[in-house]
Amino acid sequence: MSLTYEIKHRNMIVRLDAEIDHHKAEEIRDRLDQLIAMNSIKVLIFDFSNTVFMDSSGIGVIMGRYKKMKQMGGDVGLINVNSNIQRVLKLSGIYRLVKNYESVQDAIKRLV
Amino acid sequence: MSLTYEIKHRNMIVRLDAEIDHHKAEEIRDRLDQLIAMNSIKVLIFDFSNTVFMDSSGIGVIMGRYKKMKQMGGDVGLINVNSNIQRVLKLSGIYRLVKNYESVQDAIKRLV
Amino acid sequence: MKFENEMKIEFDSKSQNEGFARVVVAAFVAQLDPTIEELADIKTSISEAVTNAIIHGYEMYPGKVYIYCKIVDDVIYVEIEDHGKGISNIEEARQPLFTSKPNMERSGMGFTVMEAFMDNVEVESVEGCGTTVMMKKTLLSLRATKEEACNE
Amino acid sequence: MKFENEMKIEFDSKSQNEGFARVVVAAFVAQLDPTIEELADIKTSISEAVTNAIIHGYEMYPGKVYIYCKIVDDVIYVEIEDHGKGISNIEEARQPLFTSKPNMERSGMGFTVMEAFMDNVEVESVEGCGTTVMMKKTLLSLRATKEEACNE
Ligand SMILES: Nc1ncnc2c1ncn2[C@@H]1O[C@H](COP(=O)(O)OP(=O)(O)O)[C@@H](O)[C@H]1O
Ligand SMILES: Nc1ncnc2c1ncn2[C@@H]1O[C@H](COP(=O)(O)OP(=O)(O)O)[C@@H](O)[C@H]1O
Repeated sequence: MSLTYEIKHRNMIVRLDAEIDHHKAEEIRDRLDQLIAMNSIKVLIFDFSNTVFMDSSGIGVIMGRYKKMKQMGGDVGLINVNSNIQRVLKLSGIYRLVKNYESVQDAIKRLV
Repeated sequence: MSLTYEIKHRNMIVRLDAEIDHHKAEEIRDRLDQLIAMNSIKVLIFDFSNTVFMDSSGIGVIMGRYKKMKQMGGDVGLINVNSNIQRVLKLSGIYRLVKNYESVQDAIKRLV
Repeated sequence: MKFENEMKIEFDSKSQNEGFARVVVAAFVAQLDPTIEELADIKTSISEAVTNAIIHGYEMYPGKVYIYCKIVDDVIYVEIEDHGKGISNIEEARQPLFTSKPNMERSGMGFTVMEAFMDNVEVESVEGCGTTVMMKKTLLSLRATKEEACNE
Repeated sequence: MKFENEMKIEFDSKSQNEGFARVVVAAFVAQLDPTIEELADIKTSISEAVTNAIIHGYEMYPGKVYIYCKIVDDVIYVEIEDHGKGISNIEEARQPLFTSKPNMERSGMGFTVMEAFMDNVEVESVEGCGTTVMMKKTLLSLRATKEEACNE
């Protein structure tokens, strides 16, 4: 897994793997849930700048984190989503709940 | 085919394809023989700087051109051969006949 | 003359083979020079169908996933087959957001993705015997290039 | 626990599939994290055997080439099979520089390359029925990594 993250004031920015499929999704989910719990994260930003491939397993990961964060009064945002991945996300209707942002700053400003 | 070439005073430098296998070899051979005949080439330099893969089909291409050029009083040299391709060439004993050179200038100086 | 090529591949129902399956189909389709978007559509659809075979078809049991791929001119035809547990209600399964595994965080969007990204998707399934997903896509990029060549 | 994975692939005896075969095996072997040199060895050997199946096994006739690939821990096992014309004298065929197609500019180095780049190469052939080349290679890179991990 090549997931890297950065935490600032309970905001976590996670740079995801190059390919997100079912095989990777399980690892990503477990790692994220651990990081969220350990650091009492309030805002989770998924950074797709390294990600070239994502199938519907990725929707599951984002939705799952969204529900979790909302329950705890937190929120979720996305940055650097390429057009192919946007097409997958659009199909699912997830954009009604979770949005793309211009930058980390932009996301944090609007979500916190 | 991505073969490109440059001709100066009957010396021809041919930059070969990224992958040289039997599929590509036939095209490369035909193209080279056409270029050699059309331009009365004396020295043929194979430039492997773009080439990441070569199997024994490439040995056949080089040997075939070597024989042809020698018959016409010409010669053949190699430049920018990566280590994996060198290992293939070494096995065949072709280095007794055709050599690697440091640069185009070096090859032309020694072969003309 | 018709351009034709076909291949078959068979591999273990292990999740690490999902990425492998995508690479294989992408490499086979590469001979048609698809656009990046067309290639992404095909890879995503393959990924959905192969994942389904592994997690729904075989669940935790080991089995084989079969892919048959055929190119005829600018049309790509792909079949993904498993000999797993099968689908009892195909119509329901194809509904957006329907999933039998919400606890695994499946989104229920697999069939919807295939339908959106391929021109045609058919599903054949027999309970207890397995499932075959058949997909077709015409590469418009190739057709466009050919027409350009003709017009020149 | 043993790490195991296997796959089979079958494709038309067309020369454009030589590159495809290399990509497939390389993608399958990638799960073992081979070095660049190990990967080059395997790709080159696959290329030799697949080319032989196409040009010697089937000559100009259409046929199918079969690759079976198995990984057990750090050992890669590959079989390349054709149902072509077969080899009458295997010992002679394996000699360096021996080729039955010098006019096609074959170098006769195919088997020599496979033997140099893989740990073990076996050839089974029945005239009129076809040929199977079986190759094995242990990835030392992986063994080294494991030993390092143990020593830490
Ligand atoms: N190969 C298969 N074998 C058995 N059941 C399947 C198969 N493919 C799909 N299904 C069923 O169809 C449902 C919907 O599939 P899909 O749209 O891909 O969503 P998801 O995979 O997210 O559940 C699955 O939850 C499963 O019940
Ligand atoms: N799959 C095969 N079917 C039939 N004959 C084969 C096959 N593979 C190899 N041979 C025979 O063995 C010879 C030597 O093969 P090889 O060492 O690969 O050299 P090359 O392919 O350059 O001829 C070939 O020329 C051919 O006569």
